[in-house]
Amino acid sequence: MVRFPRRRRDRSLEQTAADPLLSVDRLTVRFGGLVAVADLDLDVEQGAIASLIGPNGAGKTTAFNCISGINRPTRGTVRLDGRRVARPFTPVAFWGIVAIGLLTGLLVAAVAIDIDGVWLAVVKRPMAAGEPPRAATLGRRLRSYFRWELAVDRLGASWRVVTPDGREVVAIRRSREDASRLRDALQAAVTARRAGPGTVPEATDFGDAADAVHAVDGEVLDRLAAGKRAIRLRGWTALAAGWLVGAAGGYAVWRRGRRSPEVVAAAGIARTFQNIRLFEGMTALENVRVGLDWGHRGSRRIDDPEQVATEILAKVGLAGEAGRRAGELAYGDRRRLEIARALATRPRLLLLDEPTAGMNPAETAAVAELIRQIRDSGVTVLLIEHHMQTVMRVSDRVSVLDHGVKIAEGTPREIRRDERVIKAYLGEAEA
Amino acid sequence: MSLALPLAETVMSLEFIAQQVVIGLASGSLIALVALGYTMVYGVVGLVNFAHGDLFMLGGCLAVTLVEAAGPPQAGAPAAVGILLLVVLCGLFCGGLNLAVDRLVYRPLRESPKLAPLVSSIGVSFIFMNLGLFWIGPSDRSFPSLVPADNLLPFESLRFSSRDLLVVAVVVPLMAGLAVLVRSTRSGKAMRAVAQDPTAAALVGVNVEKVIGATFFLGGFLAGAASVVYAATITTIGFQMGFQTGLYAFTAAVLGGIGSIPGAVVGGLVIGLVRALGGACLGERWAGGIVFAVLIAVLVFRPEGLFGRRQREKV
Amino acid sequence: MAVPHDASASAGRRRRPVRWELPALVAAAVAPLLVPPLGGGLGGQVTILFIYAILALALNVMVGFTGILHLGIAALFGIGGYTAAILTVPTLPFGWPFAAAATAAVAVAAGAGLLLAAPTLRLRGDYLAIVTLGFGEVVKVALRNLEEITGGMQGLGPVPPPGAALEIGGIDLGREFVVDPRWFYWLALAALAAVVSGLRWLEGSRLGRAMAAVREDELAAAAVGVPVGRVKLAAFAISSAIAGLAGCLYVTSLSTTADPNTYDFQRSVLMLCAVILGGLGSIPGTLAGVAILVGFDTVLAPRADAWLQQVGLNTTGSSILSFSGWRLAVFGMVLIVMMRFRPEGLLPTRRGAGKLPPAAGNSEN
Amino acid sequence: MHPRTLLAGLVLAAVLTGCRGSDPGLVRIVSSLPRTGSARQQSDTVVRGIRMAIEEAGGRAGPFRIDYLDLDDSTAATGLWTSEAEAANARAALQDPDVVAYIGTLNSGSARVSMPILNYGDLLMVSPATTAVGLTKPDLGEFGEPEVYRPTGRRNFIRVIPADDLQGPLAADWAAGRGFERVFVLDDGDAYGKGIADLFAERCRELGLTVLGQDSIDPKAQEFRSLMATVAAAGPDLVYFGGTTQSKGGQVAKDLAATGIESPLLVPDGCLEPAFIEAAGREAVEGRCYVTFGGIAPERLTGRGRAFVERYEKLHGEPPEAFAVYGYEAARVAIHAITAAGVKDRRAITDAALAIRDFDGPLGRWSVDANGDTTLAALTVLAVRDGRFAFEEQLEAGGVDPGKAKTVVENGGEG
Repeated sequence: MVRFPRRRRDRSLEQTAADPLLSVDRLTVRFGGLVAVADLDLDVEQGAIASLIGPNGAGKTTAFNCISGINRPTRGTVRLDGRRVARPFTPVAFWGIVAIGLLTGLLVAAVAIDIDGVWLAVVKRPMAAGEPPRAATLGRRLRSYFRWELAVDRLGASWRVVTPDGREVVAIRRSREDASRLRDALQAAVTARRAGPGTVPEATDFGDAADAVHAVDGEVLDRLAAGKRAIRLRGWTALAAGWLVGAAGGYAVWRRGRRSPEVVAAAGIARTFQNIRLFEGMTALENVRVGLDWGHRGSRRIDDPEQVATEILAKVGLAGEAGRRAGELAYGDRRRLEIARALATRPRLLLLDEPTAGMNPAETAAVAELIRQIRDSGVTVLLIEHHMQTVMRVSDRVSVLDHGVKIAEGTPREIRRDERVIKAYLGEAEA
Repeated sequence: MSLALPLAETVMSLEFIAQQVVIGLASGSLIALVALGYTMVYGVVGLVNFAHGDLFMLGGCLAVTLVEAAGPPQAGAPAAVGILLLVVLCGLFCGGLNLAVDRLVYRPLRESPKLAPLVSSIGVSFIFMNLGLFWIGPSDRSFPSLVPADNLLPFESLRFSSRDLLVVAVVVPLMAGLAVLVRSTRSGKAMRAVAQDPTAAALVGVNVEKVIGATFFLGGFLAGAASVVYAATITTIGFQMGFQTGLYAFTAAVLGGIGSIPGAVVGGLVIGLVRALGGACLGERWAGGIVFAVLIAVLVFRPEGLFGRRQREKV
Repeated sequence: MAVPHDASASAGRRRRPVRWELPALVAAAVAPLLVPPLGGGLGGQVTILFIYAILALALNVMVGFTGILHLGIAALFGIGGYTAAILTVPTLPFGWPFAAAATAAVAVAAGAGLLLAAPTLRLRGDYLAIVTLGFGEVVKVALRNLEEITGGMQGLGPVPPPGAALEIGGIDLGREFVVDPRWFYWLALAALAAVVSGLRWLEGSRLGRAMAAVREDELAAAAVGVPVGRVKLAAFAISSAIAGLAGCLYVTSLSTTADPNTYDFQRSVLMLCAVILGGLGSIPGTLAGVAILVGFDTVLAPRADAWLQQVGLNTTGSSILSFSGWRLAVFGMVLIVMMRFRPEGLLPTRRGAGKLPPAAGNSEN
Repeated sequence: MHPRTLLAGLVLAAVLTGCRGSDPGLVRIVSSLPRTGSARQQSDTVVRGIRMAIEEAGGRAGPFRIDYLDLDDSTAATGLWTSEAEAANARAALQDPDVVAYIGTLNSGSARVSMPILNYGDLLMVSPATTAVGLTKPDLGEFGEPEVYRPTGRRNFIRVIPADDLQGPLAADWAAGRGFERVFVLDDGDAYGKGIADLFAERCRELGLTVLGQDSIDPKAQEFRSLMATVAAAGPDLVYFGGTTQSKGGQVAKDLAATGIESPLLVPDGCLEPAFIEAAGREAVEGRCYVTFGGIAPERLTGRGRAFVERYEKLHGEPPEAFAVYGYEAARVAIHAITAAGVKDRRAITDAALAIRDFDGPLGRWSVDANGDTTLAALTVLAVRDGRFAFEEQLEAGGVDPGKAKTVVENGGEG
């Protein structure tokens, strides 16, 4: 017998043998008006084989889907080892969401402050003026943009005094010197406007550009003066709004993945599916490798994963099929491969959804034996099964579901005798 | 230069906003008409019919060909009759084409993975585009102005032209008719049943393939009708116009909740408004970008759309 | 089924020495020395072919490896190209050397890919496809509208050739790259070879298996602990990085970014056609798909059209009588016919996994 | 394996597509123009002009036979030029040792692609239609232009059509002359369209006209009603659109009319083709649309030009469109340069072309200036009447604008 790769034994395993490994508390699932599962309480002891039975549509698979994170329950909790199975809101998640918000905010702000204009002011204008921007001058130019200081741009043969984003032309001059002089004078006028109405400089302060400054409409000067506040307001508002939207979006996405199957799998719960879901295009060995690679991510690295994967395949009796594509395997082999893949994740709890469905008696018996072996290797098993003989033979405890409600729970022997169970289920099943 | 400052003041004016709203609603209701085709087909077969926008384009091609064949338009009542006739003819043409494509291309793929028909529909879209290219040539074609662009309102700065009226006159009855059809008739009920659960519908005796065919036909008919209205109001047809219209319409359908008919209508109107107002505020060229920003935001916060149901995978 | 399925044999198979890559690489590398036209106009076209092959491989990481229908790959191609152009054109102050600009292009494209992926991680397959498409449109609009940065409709140019102003042994390398197309041919070939070997490695790696698992069954993959979101992010990053590399090579070989419409939906779909025709997930298939489709589009059709006009069959230049007039229909037919009759493509992967994923399997519940 | 077969096939295809050896008695002139789509009408007349020039020269230039190759820089699917095709054409021309002259392109954007490539090979490039200022004129285009198109530092580009620094401002002069006061400027964001619109707007401001606003359209959008509402709100008495038929010039005209804007529309020569009227619909432009053209209208040509027009009409049964004579002139320049150089050497031929002075052509007597531009400076304004472009007015740079004219003359004087 190949030794099955066991997960590191942690303290909780030994000290809390009495506490249930899995405890489901008041689990309720509604689909629209239909109540699929109602107030289900379910405990599975460490090292046991528990079974969930019930007629078709009783809500067994829905309960499974909730435990394994595929469906979100309407209400109720699922605990593994007394801890809720959900991605904790770690500092990493927090800062990630903050960062996403910041990134979104920056993007929105880039649109709002007109990143194109910033580029013009910071990169292209100095380039055209023959002073290629350097890191040292970058900050200064940015500040000047946010102060909404006028600039001089060339277009065609003329020089223009423009807003820093180059979008509004205040004046046009034939030579660069003229334009620069006018810019300085206009800037002084604008700054004075900003300071308040009483501080308008004397016309003479503008020197020979005085006429030109006075030719500029007062309204225009006011608008230019207000530009500084406007651009800052726009920038900060956009940053804040973008941050809010981005962070909210990041949180929404994070929340949606909070109890996703991968989180559950990483916590140590593996499952199989009623309608087999293998990676059909990949070989049997690769199927198992995926489980080994990613399952239960807390554990140590495996030295020779290829070897371990082969051993797991051998354990379920698929040693000879390692190189075959999963889609080509015989039906029974496919079921067993799914179990092997689940086992490869080194789970603490294995959920098996009708593992013997469609099998002949010999195969069924072999699977029952396999389930016991799995239990013996230290993995707790929760089983959904229709084949009563198997259930009664392997289970330590059985819970019975009918119309989403748990109607009975106990040892196989107790269940066999339970009136309600017989009425609801066993009677017709064994008839 | 996205916005020279003198315009900033005009943007503020109420009339200007009202004008943009009128434009947005007019183009939005056209988008809604096309979006209905997406949403109905998606509701029934779960296919994002990529070729829908180009089907719309082919409708426009037929309209321009028919009008040119019919000769110069006359004013007044004959124009209205002509447009009605065009709506019906182009609708039938697009509906029939859509149905034929479904039978030829999508039907054999019903059992395939869901992306297979989607990829096929991209293929159909390209073939349609090529057809359009051969049909009307690579450059834009002018559609004779059947409806005058005169202002029906007594204002200077707020225009509601006969063309806008045409949009209302065609879109509203069509949508009302569709609503009645889906709510109250036998085939409408069958359609809704198939959208709910095709297997169950088949079990209770609904001819699923027939319903799917009818859906494709109806969706196509609406696209054809929309194309005539589009041609008469915008008066330009180009072989690449289907792509963008299709994208807007799809966005509208997703926004409203794909599969939901009222959703598509509301989505279309919202997209039209967002496009017009957003374009007016941030500059015409950003209008397309704004629409997709809306799409992403909807998908992040409410993937099922405004009116949609949450989709659940069967495990 | 009499094939021996011994596990170690299967394990060994992945590490087997490359079978066709090396001879093909050698043949392609010496071809310009033996075939004169490759030193002429054809050489330039084959170079473009190599670059598109890199782009198609990038798309293959998404559609083929991970099963995400990505309809906006051209946008990432464009982002890579524009980044490289901004950093190298003489009209801007940066003037980075080619290698540095290429690295930056790859990094920026990867970042953009992550930005696209972040909000879409948990979307259904068909929605995701539309979002990628929308992303492509937004990028195109942005490239067009950020006129100061991207040059608007005129694009950025002229992008200097690799090794501009670099003289080795008296040879002006920049001039050589422009005058003799073989230099670029070899550069693109080397990049292609590097991408192919990188993807080969990825295929057999832990991440590669996770991508395959996500493609096969997203839900089952999640149920065995594959962090689907992160795997998708990785796929987006890798794919975008490769697309960025292709974009950088493209603008450098063209000497301009061309106008933003170069990076539109049609380019994305052309790449998708190539990948689907060749076989989803299959590297040789993708290369064959590009050779056939892009070869038709950029090499064969223009020549055939010129020939038709010369022999007087199509004197009026009617598009119905020209091959390139039919290109859209050809792409469309390829998609439809392949989906219907051979979804695994011409050269399917050995895994035979070249089908589309069962769509949309997903975690939106 | 398949890929190897493929490779073999590729190699075979390469061999078949053929490598011709160089022939010492032959020179080849290539043209690179959009030969599909709506620009085909324009490029057809250019190609006819080129063919006529070669024919007139008896198919010979000095000691060489002339072979002419008509390359396409557009794709059929969109009917627009593509960088990929233009770069491929330039490379192919460079690689073919027989090619000594490259006539093209129709669009300024595509010239930007091929100019730096051809410059490396010193191959003479003569443009019949590109008018963007940055291609040749220092200090008028973007930063770094035009040096960036001359990586070797040598010149190889000549154009026979006046640049936009003539067309844009002169159009503004015309508008001022007609008494327009409030203009709204639109453009398509392209090198050509935005460039000319900026120049137009600048000159308008200089002349004291009010520029109410300036906005770029999205040439991929289908309609501009929302934008036109903005324009209407501004209340202009003239709308200028810097763009081409291919960048939705027709739709702009149409939406303008549909929004009830009464003011006329002024467009540059990119819209000077019947396709523009077709796209706009006659009623939208009839009598209210003016087109400027940086050259001389065919019906106003005299002397050699008259002869060309007549011969063209005889050969092709229709009057030439505006660009035909420029194609003709471009080919004549190439043939003249080859003859003057007398050797099959690209540098020598290029230098011969750059040295052209007092060239007697159909457009008049002109020289190549220091930048490679023509010294001709005429602007024709046409109006749409009866669904056709009808001559409206001809402006000479000197007459209207002393400032501008001085610049032009200075440039010319240097050469």
